[in-house]
Amino acid sequence: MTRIVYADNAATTSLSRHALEEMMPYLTKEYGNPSTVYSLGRSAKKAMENARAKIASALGCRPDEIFITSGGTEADNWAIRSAAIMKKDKGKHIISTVLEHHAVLHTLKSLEKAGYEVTYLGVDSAGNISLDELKNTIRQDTILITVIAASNEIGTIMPIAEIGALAREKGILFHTDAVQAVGHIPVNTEEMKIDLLSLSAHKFKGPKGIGALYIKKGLRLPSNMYGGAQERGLRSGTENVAGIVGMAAALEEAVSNMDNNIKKISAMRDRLIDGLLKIPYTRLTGDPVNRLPGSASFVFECIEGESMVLLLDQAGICASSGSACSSGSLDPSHVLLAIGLPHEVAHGSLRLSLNEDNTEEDVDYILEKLPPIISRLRDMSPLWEEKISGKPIK
Amino acid sequence: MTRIVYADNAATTSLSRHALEEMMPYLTKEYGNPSTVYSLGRSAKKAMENARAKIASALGCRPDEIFITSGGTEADNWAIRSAAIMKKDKGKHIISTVLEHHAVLHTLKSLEKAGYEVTYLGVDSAGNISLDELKNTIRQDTILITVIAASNEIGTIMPIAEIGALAREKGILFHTDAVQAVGHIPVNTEEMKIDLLSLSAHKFKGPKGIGALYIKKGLRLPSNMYGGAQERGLRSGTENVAGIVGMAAALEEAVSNMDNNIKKISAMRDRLIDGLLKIPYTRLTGDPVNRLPGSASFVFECIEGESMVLLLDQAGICASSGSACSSGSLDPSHVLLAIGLPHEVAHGSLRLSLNEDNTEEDVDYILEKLPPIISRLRDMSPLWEEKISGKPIK
Amino acid sequence: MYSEKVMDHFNNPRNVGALEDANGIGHVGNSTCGDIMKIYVKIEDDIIKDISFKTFGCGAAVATSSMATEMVKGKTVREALKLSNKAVAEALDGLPPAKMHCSVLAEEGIKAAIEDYFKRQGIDPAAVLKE
Amino acid sequence: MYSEKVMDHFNNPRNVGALEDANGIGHVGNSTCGDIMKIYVKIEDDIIKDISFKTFGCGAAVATSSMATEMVKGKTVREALKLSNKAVAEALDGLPPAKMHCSVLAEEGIKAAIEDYFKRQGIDPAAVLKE
Ligand SMILES: Cc1ncc(COP(=O)(O)O)c(C=O)c1O
Ligand SMILES: Cc1ncc(COP(=O)(O)O)c(C=O)c1O
Repeated sequence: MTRIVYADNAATTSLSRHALEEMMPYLTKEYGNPSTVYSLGRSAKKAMENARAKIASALGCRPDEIFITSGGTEADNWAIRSAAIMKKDKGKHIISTVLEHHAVLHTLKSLEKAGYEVTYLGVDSAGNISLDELKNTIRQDTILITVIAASNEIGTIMPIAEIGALAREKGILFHTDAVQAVGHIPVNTEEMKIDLLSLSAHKFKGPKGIGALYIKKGLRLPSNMYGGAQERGLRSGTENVAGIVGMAAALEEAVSNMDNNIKKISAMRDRLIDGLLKIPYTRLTGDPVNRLPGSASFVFECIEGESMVLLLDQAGICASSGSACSSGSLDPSHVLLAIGLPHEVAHGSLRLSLNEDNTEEDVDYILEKLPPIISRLRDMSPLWEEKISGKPIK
Repeated sequence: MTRIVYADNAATTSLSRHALEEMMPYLTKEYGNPSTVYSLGRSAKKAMENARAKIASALGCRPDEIFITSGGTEADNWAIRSAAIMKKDKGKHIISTVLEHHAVLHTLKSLEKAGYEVTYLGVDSAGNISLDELKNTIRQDTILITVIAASNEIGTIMPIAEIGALAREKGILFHTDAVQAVGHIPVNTEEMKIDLLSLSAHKFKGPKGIGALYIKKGLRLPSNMYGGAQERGLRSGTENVAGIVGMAAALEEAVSNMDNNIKKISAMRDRLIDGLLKIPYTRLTGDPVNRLPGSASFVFECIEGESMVLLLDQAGICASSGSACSSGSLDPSHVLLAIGLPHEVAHGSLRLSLNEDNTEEDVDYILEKLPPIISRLRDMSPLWEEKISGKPIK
Repeated sequence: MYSEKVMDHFNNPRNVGALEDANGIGHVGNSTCGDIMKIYVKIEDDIIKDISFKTFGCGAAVATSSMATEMVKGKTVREALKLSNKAVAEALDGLPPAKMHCSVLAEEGIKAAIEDYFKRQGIDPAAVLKE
Repeated sequence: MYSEKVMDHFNNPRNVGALEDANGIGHVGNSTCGDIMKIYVKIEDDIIKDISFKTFGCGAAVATSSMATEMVKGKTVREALKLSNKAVAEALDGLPPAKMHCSVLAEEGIKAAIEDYFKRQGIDPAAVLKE
């Protein structure tokens, strides 16, 4: 295998070299526990608070509104469960969307079992929700709106500022799973009137296993883990100092390069999309314009996603699919079905996700390698035979 | 400051060089998401499963009984809350001890608020529980026994195998917070009849922010976090691959050197204890024999712990105290009060915790530097004046 | 995830494509579930002289199609009918649990093709299969 | 956690020890809570000629004792009585919130010592303190 083209940055990213450099002292000499009073502990504490300030500045919030978690999943679970518990006397109705990540979706399902009612807003074929529908869905007993900031599968960006304004006006808590957005597109908790926001470091070239929940000042969330009272008592446990420092360094880097990155990455993305849409019976999933800079997601008819991913891997290209086989369940991704794709088409999904480490050569390489893979799989596919001949298979 | 003697290994340890080396690939080139199907993801997955097998072998259990968490605190919270929920139809009585870490204690307190009843077994002045008392405390509706394997504050080791046998015989779930024990003294889930066990990597020279919960095969715990179904659906979230690999490498190293480490470290500990007990009005806390190899904990009358810790820091020695000032609360540590120390004596606590990185020279250095610090603080202390003169202060 | 054998059969599938002179064709699976196999057989003198497949599906679906066709090629019809999904999976050095259904599909595909052959020959396949 | 000033006063406490010829001694705090201060004053002509302390307590307790004694040394009794805990904390470049009670203790310690002086002089301290 000659070259590796990593095009699965929505799944995870490589760790920024700068972030790793910032982490190294905390993986070696600076091993003090931040809760201790001696200087080795104080310097760890200082590094952590410095990191918290950087994260806050990237989101336009206060450092004491940032609470460290072990990742996006923990932040989503904590935020949603807490909001439900806190507001249960006001009501038990929650509004969300059909695009949510499983970290949100399955948390909501568990709340449904506990007697909460969840309305999942539908989307159009490009993955956009309707603000009017949202307005009409709000009830007296609506306590929480939780909407993904941008879809991890199809890249469509949600109208977070508009939802935030509406929620604030109605006095409803607003949580956004911004795991795919933070570090990639502008996010500002103040301007967007966000009450709770989840982020995960490894999506913006930070380390894995670390993330944060932004909790708007004044909201008194129940403690997520009991113990030594770290994170102002809300999330106990000896802190992953290196992880926190790495997350902050990566986020600061991502935000300071954001304008350039967006330009560069979305140009590559568009060339990829234009090139691949030349393949017949191919559709872009998600909104063609209102999408994450790095997200290029498709369905190729009559073939199955995992097969594509495996053959791409043979060619050194890392990509992913929302097919049933890839998800490990019998159904293809709920998001692909939600944008109206029939099951058999949804099985042929492929997501290529770029970031600032990708190059124009990567795009060339994918455009060279992918079409013959599609052809090869279609040649093997009884569905393709049927489609081309116009004759039904049975 | 000329030299640093780190003697706070019960708070956290430095990262093993070997563990860091094993982690480095996963902080650089091997950044794949273990849930993906291409080779970059598969090699991460393999590393993770290899790590899980190492952890299992260190505990004498099966790899599929190990569930990764973000640390000891998460493991404790998950285990105890889950056991309570799972068994609530059988009863709501839990047995624990007065020596538990806050990660256990505050989780139990939250259950008490939710209608559970907790009996906290008392201890003698050396920190030992009575197995007879435990037997007498077991009721028809007792659903869980949770006992710390060894005290983080006073080092006393609990009779885990005996408790396990009793719990198994009575059909009661048994959880142990083995955060201070794993990697330091022999722990075997099978022989000790443990159902649930918490561990935390940074206590045995692994990285911070990673730990595990051992869940005995057949126990069906509720999911701790909903999401992408990692950790067989029980603990979702993109895995901290580097952290997991580092934890396993550190644990394997600790276990393979355990016999030698125990010999070496406990000899240093005993020399430290003997030397410091020569200081008048000084007591060892915890059991003199039945204690963690690295734990040397004391109370020095008429002085306050934080002052000692700060002056030791000036001398380059890192140590900790369970005084009120150190704990950030008004009371000294609940453990020191539980072994029968009066408040004013408990305030004078100092914990020195050694591990395999310490040397005989470190012990010499502490034995040289600590006595003048005690004298200096006593000279400044009105309580000491009173004690020496025999005259009451007012 | 997949064994080397599975990857080999996925990357270099044996007997892939339509068989021009097939005298039996089996279709199994459905596109909703994400796996479809079409098996072509040419049977002469009770022997599977030639066999091929077309498959829409994941890596395991392609590999089990490839392996199953290899395993029955040149065999008697009776032998071919004895092919079990377990045997296919074993021949591939195992399959992930979630992928065992692909081996079931391969077994069913072979049976369906033979059944079709009998039908075309005017023989009640039920009678043959029952033996 | 602590400012440099706090650490300086903790490491090099000013006016530490008993004052042989003290004519007023104040005791505040209690050992259960973990902080005790004993303040010695020598007052002449309404001026705090000399002052010292002994303290059982944390870093902040020692530092506030040291700073408070420094602040009132050479001052008139009236000025000394005006010393507030906030002034002590500010002079130390601030204290962590959990440690503010130490500055309160220091203020109280100074007052208690002066009060004791008045008592020994046969003057009702309540009258003086009320002014
Ligand atoms: C939109 C979204 N939310 C939540 C998560 C969960 O984040 P993590 O896996 O870091 O816990 C992810 C990624 O996995 C994601 O893409
Ligand atoms: C006995 C004990 N239990 C639990 C914990 C919590 O572990 P962590 O801080 O890694 O979450 C610790 C250490 O902090 C401990 O010593």
